[in-house]
Amino acid sequence: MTTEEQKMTLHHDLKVLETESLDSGFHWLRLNPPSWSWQPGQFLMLRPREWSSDPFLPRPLSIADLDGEALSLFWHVVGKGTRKMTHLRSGDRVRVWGPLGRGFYFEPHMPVLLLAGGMGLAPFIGLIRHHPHPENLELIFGHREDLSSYPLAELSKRILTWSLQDRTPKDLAKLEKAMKVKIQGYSGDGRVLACGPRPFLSMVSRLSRENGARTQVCMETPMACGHGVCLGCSVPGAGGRTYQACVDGPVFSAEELALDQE
Amino acid sequence: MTTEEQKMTLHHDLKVLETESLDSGFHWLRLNPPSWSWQPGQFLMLRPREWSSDPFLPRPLSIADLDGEALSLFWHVVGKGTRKMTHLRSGDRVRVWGPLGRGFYFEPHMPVLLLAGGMGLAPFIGLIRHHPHPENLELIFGHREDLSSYPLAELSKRILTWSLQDRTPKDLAKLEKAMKVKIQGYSGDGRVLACGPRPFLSMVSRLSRENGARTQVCMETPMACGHGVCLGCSVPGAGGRTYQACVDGPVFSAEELALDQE
Amino acid sequence: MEQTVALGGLTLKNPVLTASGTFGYGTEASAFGDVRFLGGIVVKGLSLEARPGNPGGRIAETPCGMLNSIGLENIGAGRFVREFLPRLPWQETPVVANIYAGDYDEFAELAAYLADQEGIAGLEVNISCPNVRAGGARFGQDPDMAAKACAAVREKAGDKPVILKLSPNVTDVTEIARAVEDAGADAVSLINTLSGMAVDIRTRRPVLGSVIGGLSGPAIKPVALQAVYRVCREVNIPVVGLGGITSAEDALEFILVGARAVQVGSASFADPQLPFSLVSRLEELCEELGIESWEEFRGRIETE
Amino acid sequence: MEQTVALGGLTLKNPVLTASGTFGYGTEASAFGDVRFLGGIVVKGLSLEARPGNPGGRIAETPCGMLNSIGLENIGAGRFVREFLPRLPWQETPVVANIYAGDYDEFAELAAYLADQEGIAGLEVNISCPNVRAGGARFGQDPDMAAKACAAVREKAGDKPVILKLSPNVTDVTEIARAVEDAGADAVSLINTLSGMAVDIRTRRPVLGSVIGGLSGPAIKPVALQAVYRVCREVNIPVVGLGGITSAEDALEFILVGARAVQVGSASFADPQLPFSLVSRLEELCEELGIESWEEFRGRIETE
Ligand SMILES: Cc1cc2nc3c(=O)[nH]c(=O)nc-3n(C[C@H](O)[C@H](O)[C@H](O)COP(=O)(O)OP(=O)(O)OC[C@H]3O[C@@H](n4cnc5c(N)ncnc54)[C@H](O)[C@@H]3O)c2cc1C
Ligand SMILES: Cc1cc2nc3c(=O)[nH]c(=O)nc-3n(C[C@H](O)[C@H](O)[C@H](O)COP(=O)(O)OP(=O)(O)OC[C@H]3O[C@@H](n4cnc5c(N)ncnc54)[C@H](O)[C@@H]3O)c2cc1C
Ligand SMILES: Cc1cc2nc3c(=O)[nH]c(=O)nc-3n(C[C@H](O)[C@H](O)[C@H](O)COP(=O)(O)O)c2cc1C
Ligand SMILES: Cc1cc2nc3c(=O)[nH]c(=O)nc-3n(C[C@H](O)[C@H](O)[C@H](O)COP(=O)(O)O)c2cc1C
Ligand code: FES
Ligand code: FES
Repeated sequence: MTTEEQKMTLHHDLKVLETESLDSGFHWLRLNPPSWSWQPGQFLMLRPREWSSDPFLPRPLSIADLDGEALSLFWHVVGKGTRKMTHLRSGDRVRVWGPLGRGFYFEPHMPVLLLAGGMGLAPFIGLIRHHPHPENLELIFGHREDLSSYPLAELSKRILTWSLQDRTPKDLAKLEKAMKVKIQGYSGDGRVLACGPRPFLSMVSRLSRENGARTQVCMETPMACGHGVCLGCSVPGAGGRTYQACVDGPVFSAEELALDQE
Repeated sequence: MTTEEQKMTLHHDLKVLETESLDSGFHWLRLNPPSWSWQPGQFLMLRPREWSSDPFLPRPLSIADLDGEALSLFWHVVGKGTRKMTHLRSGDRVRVWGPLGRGFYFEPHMPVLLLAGGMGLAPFIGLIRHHPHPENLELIFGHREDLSSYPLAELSKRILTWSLQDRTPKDLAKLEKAMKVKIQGYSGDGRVLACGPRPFLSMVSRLSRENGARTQVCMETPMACGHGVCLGCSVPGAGGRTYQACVDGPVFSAEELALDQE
Repeated sequence: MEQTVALGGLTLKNPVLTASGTFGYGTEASAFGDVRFLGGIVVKGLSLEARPGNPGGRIAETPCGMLNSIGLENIGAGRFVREFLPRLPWQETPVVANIYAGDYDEFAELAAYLADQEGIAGLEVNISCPNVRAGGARFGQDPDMAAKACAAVREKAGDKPVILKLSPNVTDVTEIARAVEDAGADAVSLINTLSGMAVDIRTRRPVLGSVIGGLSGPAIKPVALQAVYRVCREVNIPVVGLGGITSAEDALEFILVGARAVQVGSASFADPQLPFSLVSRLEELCEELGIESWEEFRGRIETE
Repeated sequence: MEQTVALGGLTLKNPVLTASGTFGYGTEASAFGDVRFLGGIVVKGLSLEARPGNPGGRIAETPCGMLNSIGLENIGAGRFVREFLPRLPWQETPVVANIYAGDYDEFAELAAYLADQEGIAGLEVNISCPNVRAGGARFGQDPDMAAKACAAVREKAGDKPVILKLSPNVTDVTEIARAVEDAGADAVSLINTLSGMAVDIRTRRPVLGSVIGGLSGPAIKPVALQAVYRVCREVNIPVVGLGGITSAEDALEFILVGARAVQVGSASFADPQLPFSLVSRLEELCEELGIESWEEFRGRIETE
């Protein structure tokens, strides 16, 4: 790819096709699709021009789905930026750059266990929708908010899903147990792909090590640049190494990191 | 008025009824009307909550009109804030506080000459629309932008108006001459009310002094607070005095100020 | 939660004060709220004589902030005491006089006059203004000068608390804080504005008549928090935190790093009800976060 | 208009450089633009040995800005020279190495090594980092230490220009600027970040692992402009202005107060094309404003 081509691929002013607000602060944004080739787990940076300088930084978001119809983003309102994003309306233009980072690695024929904690579901949506052999996929989904906020009904039609509420310590113990059993089941030829909050990924990493599973985790650290120039997104790797989540990740194999020791 | 009543009068979250964009950056905003008693020349401060902290300060705007139907604002895009205001859409809510400052003083029976330079037309719109004796009013309007950007056709139906393009030094000389003649005509029992850029007001002040007219000018200085607490809006008065445009004005009698010496 | 805080001999019903220069002489904002609900008010900086302030542009908006160069315009301490103080509910809400002067004697005279007024609860000494006699140096940028100004005021202030207002435009603000603590300050408040400038590339002129002015607003909050945090670890007198506070969350941030009370400054231009709404919002937020007392929360930032 | 500027022996095809720490090692942003069009690039701060940087949170967003505490993580000067420099178009665009060290000897050694590399056009000395041996003081906050660091680098830098990067966290930045000018600096660049802090009232912890970090972005532009303005009036060497530049208008503001060149820093996180688009936008804007040459515009702010 020449520099000129790359540039055209990365940086876009996209038109908002549709927005959708669900309960408890969940939102969908569908944008005019750029012609990217992408992997689930890759992300983009988004920054509407209307933000003036406050919020200052762009926001990293997983590519929830991308096909000929739309580039879809799915997010939960947690602060200033995600709240401002809910003001976008169809016809508006937003600036995005992507696809960024390393996505999940898997082959269509592999049995794959997906482990998602809350918004960690986002990168799996497109994966599930477009997987040529959905029978090879299975999802365990730990969630706090009401299930109806997530597109789970749709996903359950394509693959086997297990949803577990994750609000109390007791819930958590149940989730851990369920994951343990499943991870053991995928420890042979299978792959485990996980995305969710840091403690969730630590737990998954530990269970994977203990059960000899080949696991990849998607690390959502704060990011300023998203393309390797600021060194703000460091994650501690095994053996004292430091990785940059935005270019070395956000998806890492669990052994590369030291999460299970957290 | 008790403090509680004043508070309720001043500070409002108003719903946008309608927005209208004209050519060359002119905009109308019509808001759900608060029950203020107001004088033309008074203003309000406006700051939509969506602004985060950038732009930081509220924006002062003349009350262009206020009746049972709507509170109307009319502005020209000059910078960050006035540009952001164009993103408002009906149904949005904006925070305003007003009516602020001292408006124009006149009695319905007085012959009144209105002198407006560009956006200085704003405070005269409601005045003209609601004056019980429009035959007592006459307007000279100096403008740079196309006449169609201003609601002049409507105003000309009610009162006598003279429009003069004001783009070149030659235009300016013509405008000055026209104003001089008219100001002389109103120097007896009449009143002259002027609003426009500073050099325009200086010219009006000088012509008024030379011709003994009783003139009031509306001073649009940058303001941070709009209600007398920041001392940021000072205007130099006659005899070395300093006034605060937001509470002592924005309308001053021309003799109070030292504009004719600028 | 009980909101009362003690501040160098004063008792404030809550930790929310207004910042000097952003709340006039205390009466102007009455249409937006009732000052009796505030923890205290700090009025516009007063000098012995009235001052006209700076000519030319006095304010400029900047990203998330503003510059001002009011030039310490004020009506003079005497007129304030005669015309405004009687109209303020000083029996219910402490009124702190912010003061500045060109030399130590003037500071002493001003302090003596104001401390003598029943309605004045305390003095806040603005040492960020240029010291004319010492050729433009600023009291607040030199520990010895700061200490002398503090001592001059302290000596004449009787039983009224003296709060030294510190400038962030220094290499080490804790050095100045320690100097004024040693010189008898009952409290310090910080930060005053940062030195800043705005220019107009079309007219090729500075936006402010005074060329350089003071930067305030949310833009400076990180600098203010840092300064308050560091000073709180170095002095034993109470610290009043300010700089860019726009919400109850911001106020708690200052208290978390150690501030005893906070001041709301230029954010009240963006929302004139802010000082008032902050009082109730702060109480709610303490509830939400399960804060049980100021003692349990103040300064309890965990840095390990 | 002809955009070329001379900077301490270098010729830049335009006055737009990238700021250290916001453009990696120069190759990472190639998808957003072609560095050959830039006036120059300043790479991430290099030390003699690789450094791991700070643990914990490294960035925090603040109003119109951000805090960072990268802790000067870098791969070491040697690896930069071997792995990145050969991939940079240094024949067409000057590559300036930003350097820092813990003591004067280390500065000298680093300078000698880098100045020796053909592809390195000049050195920018970051004196805002803590000097470990002197117990946490910072070279950039003391005129003598700043001068010594400058002299140490200047002596070993051969014919390569040495730019001293100044910290705004001082009482008087012009004092430091004069000190390094006297010590042989070919230019100064300013400002580096302001000291700042962010805290989380829910976890009661600082957001940054290092507690205090450096504030950058539009929030600090007024402080930067003021510092550049003042330094330009006090020194005769060229000044590189930076701090919060987000547009060609901002760049011209720095040039109007006297800057020879400018650097684009954290604003390129918000828009990675910014350093590139600025170059053409600046040219257009000069046209629009009728600026005929840099000489006619630079420093021509009218303050009367
Ligand atoms: C690679 C990647 C993919 C992501 N994908 C999604 C997604 O598909 N859907 C979704 O809802 N969220 C996703 N996140 C998290 C999302 O970026 C944050 O929720 C968002 O940045 C919060 O911004 P805010 O302004 O609302 O919060 P604020 O707290 O106001 O943000 C302040 C700063 O912290 C950063 N920040 C705050 N929370 C997070 C977080 N959890 N992760 C990273 N940065 C954070 C912000 O980016 C900003 O710089 C992803 C994060 C990363 C790194
Ligand atoms: C009492 C009063 C009544 C006004 N009525 C109207 C009106 O009805 N219609 C209208 O179009 N304009 C009116 N103006 C001017 C209007 O306030 C400014 O055009 C507007 O504030 C510019 O904001 P900005 O963000 O677009 O410009 P920016 O240049 O980005 O603003 C930067 C800062 O300068 C201030 N500022 C810039 N230009 C002016 C100006 N001309 N007057 C005052 N402050 C300024 C802004 O408020 C802001 O604080 C009035 C001003 C005053 C004081
Ligand atoms: C318009 C204006 C006038 C001010 N006048 C004074 C003053 O007279 N005395 C003083 O000590 N501080 C003065 N200040 C500084 C504020 O009290 C406060 O320290 C500073 O603005 C930072 O707080 P903020 O960011 O909340 O505004 C003034 C600030 C502004 C914006
Ligand atoms: C993430 C980050 C890393 C930085 N690293 C360095 C550095 O290594 N050396 C240095 O001299 N300055 C460094 N800086 C400071 C910038 O070069 C610049 O001086 C500062 O950010 C102000 O400019 P800005 O507001 O345009 O970002 C860094 C800034 C940021 C935001
Ligand atoms: S986010 Fe900037 S290096 Fe990763
Ligand atoms: S605008 Fe604040 S005093 Fe007039």
